[in-house]
Amino acid sequence: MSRLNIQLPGLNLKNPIMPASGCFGFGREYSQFYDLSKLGAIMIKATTVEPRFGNPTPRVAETSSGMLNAIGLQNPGLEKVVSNELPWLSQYDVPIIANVAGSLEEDYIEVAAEISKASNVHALELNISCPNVKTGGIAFGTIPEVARQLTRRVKEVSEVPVYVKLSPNVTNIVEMAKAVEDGGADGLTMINTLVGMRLDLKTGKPILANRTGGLSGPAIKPVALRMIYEVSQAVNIPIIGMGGIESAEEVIEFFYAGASAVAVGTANFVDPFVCPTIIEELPSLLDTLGYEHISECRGRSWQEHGQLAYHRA
Amino acid sequence: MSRLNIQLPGLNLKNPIMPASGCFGFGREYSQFYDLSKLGAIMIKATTVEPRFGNPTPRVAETSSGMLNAIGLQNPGLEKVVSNELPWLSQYDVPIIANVAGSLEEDYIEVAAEISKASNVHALELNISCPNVKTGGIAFGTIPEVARQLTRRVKEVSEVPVYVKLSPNVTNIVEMAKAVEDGGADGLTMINTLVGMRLDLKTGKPILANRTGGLSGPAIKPVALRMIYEVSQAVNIPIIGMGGIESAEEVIEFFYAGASAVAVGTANFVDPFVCPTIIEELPSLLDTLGYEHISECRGRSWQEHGQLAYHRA
Amino acid sequence: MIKKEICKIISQKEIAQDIFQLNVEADFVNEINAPGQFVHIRVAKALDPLLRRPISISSVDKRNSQFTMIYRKEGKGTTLLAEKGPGMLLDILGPLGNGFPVNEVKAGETALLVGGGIGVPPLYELSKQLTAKGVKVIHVLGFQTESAVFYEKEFLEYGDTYITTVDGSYGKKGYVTDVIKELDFDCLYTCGPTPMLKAIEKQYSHKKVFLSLEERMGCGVGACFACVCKTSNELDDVSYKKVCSDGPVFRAGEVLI
Amino acid sequence: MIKKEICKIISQKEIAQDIFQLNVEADFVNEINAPGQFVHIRVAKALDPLLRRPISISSVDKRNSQFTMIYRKEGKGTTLLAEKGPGMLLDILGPLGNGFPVNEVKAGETALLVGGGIGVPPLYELSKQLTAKGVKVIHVLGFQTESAVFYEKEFLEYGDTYITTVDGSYGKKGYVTDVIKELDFDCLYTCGPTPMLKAIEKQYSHKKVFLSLEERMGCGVGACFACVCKTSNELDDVSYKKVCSDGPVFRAGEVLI
Ligand SMILES: Cc1cc2nc3c(=O)[nH]c(=O)nc-3n(C[C@H](O)[C@H](O)[C@H](O)COP(=O)(O)OP(=O)(O)OC[C@H]3O[C@@H](n4cnc5c(N)ncnc54)[C@H](O)[C@@H]3O)c2cc1C
Ligand SMILES: Cc1cc2nc3c(=O)[nH]c(=O)nc-3n(C[C@H](O)[C@H](O)[C@H](O)COP(=O)(O)OP(=O)(O)OC[C@H]3O[C@@H](n4cnc5c(N)ncnc54)[C@H](O)[C@@H]3O)c2cc1C
Ligand SMILES: Cc1cc2nc3c(=O)[nH]c(=O)nc-3n(C[C@H](O)[C@H](O)[C@H](O)COP(=O)(O)O)c2cc1C
Ligand SMILES: Cc1cc2nc3c(=O)[nH]c(=O)nc-3n(C[C@H](O)[C@H](O)[C@H](O)COP(=O)(O)O)c2cc1C
Ligand code: FES
Ligand code: FES
Repeated sequence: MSRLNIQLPGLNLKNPIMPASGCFGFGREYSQFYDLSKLGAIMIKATTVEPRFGNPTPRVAETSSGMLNAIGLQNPGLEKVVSNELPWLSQYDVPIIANVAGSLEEDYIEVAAEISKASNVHALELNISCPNVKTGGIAFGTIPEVARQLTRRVKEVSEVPVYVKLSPNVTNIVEMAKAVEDGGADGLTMINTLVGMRLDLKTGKPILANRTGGLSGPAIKPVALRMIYEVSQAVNIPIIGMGGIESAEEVIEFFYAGASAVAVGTANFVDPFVCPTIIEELPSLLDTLGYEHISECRGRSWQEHGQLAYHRA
Repeated sequence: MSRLNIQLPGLNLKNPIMPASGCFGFGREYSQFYDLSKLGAIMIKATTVEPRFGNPTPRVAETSSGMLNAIGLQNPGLEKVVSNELPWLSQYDVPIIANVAGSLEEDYIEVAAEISKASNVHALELNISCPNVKTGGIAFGTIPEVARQLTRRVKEVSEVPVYVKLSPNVTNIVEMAKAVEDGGADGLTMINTLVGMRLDLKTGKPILANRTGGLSGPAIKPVALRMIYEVSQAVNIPIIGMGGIESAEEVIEFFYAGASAVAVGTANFVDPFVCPTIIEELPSLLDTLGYEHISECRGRSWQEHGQLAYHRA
Repeated sequence: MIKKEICKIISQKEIAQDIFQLNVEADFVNEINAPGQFVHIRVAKALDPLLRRPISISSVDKRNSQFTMIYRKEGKGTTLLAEKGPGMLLDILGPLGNGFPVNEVKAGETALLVGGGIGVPPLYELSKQLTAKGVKVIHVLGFQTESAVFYEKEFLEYGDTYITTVDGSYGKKGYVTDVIKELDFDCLYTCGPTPMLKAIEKQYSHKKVFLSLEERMGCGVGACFACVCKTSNELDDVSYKKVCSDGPVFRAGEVLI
Repeated sequence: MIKKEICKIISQKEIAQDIFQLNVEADFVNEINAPGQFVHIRVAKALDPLLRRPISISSVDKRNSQFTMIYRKEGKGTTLLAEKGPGMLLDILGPLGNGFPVNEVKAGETALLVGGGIGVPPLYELSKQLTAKGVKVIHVLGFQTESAVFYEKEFLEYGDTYITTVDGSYGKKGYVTDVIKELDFDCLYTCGPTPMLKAIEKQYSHKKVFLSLEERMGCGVGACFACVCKTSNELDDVSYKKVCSDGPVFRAGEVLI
């Protein structure tokens, strides 16, 4: 449908809907439910240099309209992702955004250099914001100068555009966004999870073995929208928005706030068909609201005509 | 019930349940429903030097398991609170915690000095974290040095213990907590609301006239618990916990995390009887869980015997 | 006295497109003291949707301890409400607010009741009570389109009833304000969308007019300051009224709309 | 093939204290390929509670396209589930996972089925299928107390059935492990609390044992890595199995429990 296509650095999206990293594995499971080529893109699970088992279980806990996770970046490691997962995904006509994680700057650089060579990887998503890894991770996501430098170094080695995933656990999200823009980021993805916790009523101890975890789902949507609203007015690079999206209406809400595309995370667990359903429902919603193309919705909350140059395909 | 009494600086609480500031006005409305003397304490609406009308409407918007508000500290002003509201409240056997707000340091000092003289005001709650006022407010709550100094100045003039209300919209909540402890705070109250936003599907504009607002309710509970968990291990002053509480079970969860008392905000709107209901249900819940006194629950998430000296009456 | 009560649903039916009539049993019907009061409904036991929904009381049957509401299925909350059936329980807070003052018009005088869309329901009980007092009642009810029209027959029982639709598919094409220009009355009561209320207030600044306002609510009982509006008759700019507890009905000119 | 289906509730009843038997109609019953598979249920349309609840399939009626679940009303989700009645619709994802391998035991051999509490239900369909194959089946079912006991009669139809209760209020006082010591078998199938599974695995390391595990789940289909456990037969420490898609049934020794 030509009413949904969006052009972003490195990404020629047939529609602006993609599953969020960590909520869709490497696509195999959801390929049982529908043709992955329907998706605008796929953000695959974080990849690190070495295989990781991640944190002990329990790794998830439910909260009101949300969930906590502390998976701990479990993944088969760079080599296997490149040799098994990406080739498997290449049977689908869908651009891959590779989520890159690590503990040290060198880890990020190694993964970025290597994974960006895969032919179906059209962009990287630099995960400087995972709250569930002990070293590195979170600091990269909260100190502007560190984030700027990491972005710059990764840009130097990446063969595809680099999006940086911002953590919402900061006092000043605009400052972080500007720092990574300054570091050369081609785009932003936001938000990652809020750090949260649940306690077990019987034992008094945290439900998650990792104690704290990342809060995702509808509960965090208002925070995501506010941050995208602030950041989209302050930077000149596009934002892929996420945080609690589970319907076509919410996609529009994220566009209004300033997003140029969106990712759907937790909602996949609630409804495995959520992405294709949203994609199907968007055109008639655009009709109802009186828009020709979804890009017309972008940034409406803060400007009359929320359409930027890089927008329309 | 002697199983629920808690002793905190300035506060001899018959039970650790109190309505949160801004969610209970000055008590008049809820006095239609039950005897306010049942409550452990009452945190009254923020008071500023001058009367304030607050923000334009709409001032509230619903979110999944939460709500946004941008009331803007509407209140009748210091003089009327001292001459009308506090005397009216004095008919009840319940300690009042006066929420003190302002734009400038001098405002806080003026309100604190005056309101702390009222005989039923047993403690102040320094609101350095309201996200809905344009000047001052939020900065006090995000810069440790500013918060420390404000706390110190207010302590100098207050005739009752001073609790400082922390904002969750910071990168490092422990640093903020330590700063105000260092400034002489007698206790902490946390958390205030997370800054969030909702957009109107039809207009594309923010639902709240103030654009952004404070997110409260069950949605934010995991964030509140995590922050209380972190802060309670790092400071030596007690914490009155809040954020999404709506049942006796959750009161226990907040104690486990490290709170010494709790406040209930948004849930009053959902069920006007929520506070007395929780107070009634706590003893049998303590039975089920095998505790003699609620103070035994405190800090269980991080220590075997979560009981500190100031705890038991 | 406001009560929180778990009420039994007696019946629910769709009386026009997406318009539902819901009949419940509640002890607190005895506390209802004026047409135009409302209730605050918790539509789900779980925590989403979280807030209560304000809905007007559209008619009262004190003998059977029942009252009726009419609402439009619109968003999350009313959609869930529309799924409930007879026998199911509903957590309701009420009666809330101050309704239309029936005593502002005397027997033999004429009252004009002007409703727009989902503002129509509270006028029904008002019409009943005014008629019972011997007041002559005229209704002017505006809707979007034919499929949205409801209660024409019911209102006709109590007095002349003019229907307008925006698209002209039923009754007179246009707005209620087009019709009321031609009518004479001693007192006007109205409930509906804000632009309609504004137009009426402006048109009849010299007349006795009562308006029922809508505002997004938190508590519904006056505690949270969500629903305030500025008063217009004061010199300072901090005076206010709360729609939930001072209203929802105000005398025209009392507050800024 | 996993399906997401809106299923109609045929019946629901409380068969022991807080234990509910829920019978639904679903096209996907044809896809169920082994006892011990489970489904993932969305208990509310609204967003709280958010996540689906995993519940085992306890028996299947392919002819009528129905299946049965038995669950304990415990927290938020199962409490809402317990309120549903016949005719209501339920959003179910299933069938999920890999069940008990019925072919690991031959006609004439003896299978021991050991269930603890709410781990008992999936053994019922297993017992039916083993019996149909000519396998001799013995059941050992452990419960907390008399009021929690369910399905004794149903299991008795297929073979000897020993009941234990922790407090001795019914059957033999103690744990299932006390009873199974005395019994002889060719293959053991078990489902229940982790300590029970651990004890059995340890006791019968030389025997053919299949265990059904429980773990907190996100997606239920293998995508989120919430439910992993380490495999025990590998040298590295990054190998894993997912309870939802590789399990929930594993051969004893296959994974670390
Ligand atoms: C005093 C009063 C009386 C009312 N009486 C009636 C009536 O008799 N019949 C009827 O159909 N409607 C009435 N309304 C409007 C009704 O409250 C809203 O249509 C309803 O709350 C929408 O809820 P939702 O879940 O469908 O929408 P959602 O969009 O899911 O609601 C989200 C939030 O916004 C609030 N909200 C949305 N629209 C309105 C609105 N128009 N007014 C106030 N809050 C709103 C909701 O209460 C909720 O908190 C009345 C409103 C007020 C203030
Ligand atoms: C493969 C599998 C099969 C199961 N089969 C059955 C069955 O046949 N009958 C039955 O009564 N129970 C069964 N359970 C356990 C059942 O899933 C939980 O009792 C149920 O999820 C509790 O939900 P709640 O809303 O009552 O509790 P809540 O405390 O509200 O649940 C909060 C969250 O924790 C999860 N959770 C809580 N307890 C468990 C648990 N024991 N296992 C996994 N997740 C849990 C919930 O799914 C939810 O995400 C099974 C679990 C698994 C993994
Ligand atoms: C189970 C789970 C695993 C996740 N793993 C990752 C990850 O590996 N890398 C990453 O950048 N984000 C990860 N996230 C965060 C999501 O990509 C997304 O930013 C977040 O969940 C907010 O979106 P949502 O509310 O739609 O889920 C994970 C989230 C969940 C729930
Ligand atoms: C409508 C509303 C008004 C509030 N006003 C104030 C206020 O005046 N001062 C203040 O310190 N906090 C105020 N708060 C924050 C609450 O006191 C509380 O910190 C927050 O809502 C989290 O608790 P909850 O989730 O139980 O509501 C307000 C919250 C709400 C919802
Ligand atoms: S809705 Fe809370 S004051 Fe009116
Ligand atoms: S529950 Fe998601 S992988 Fe098993």
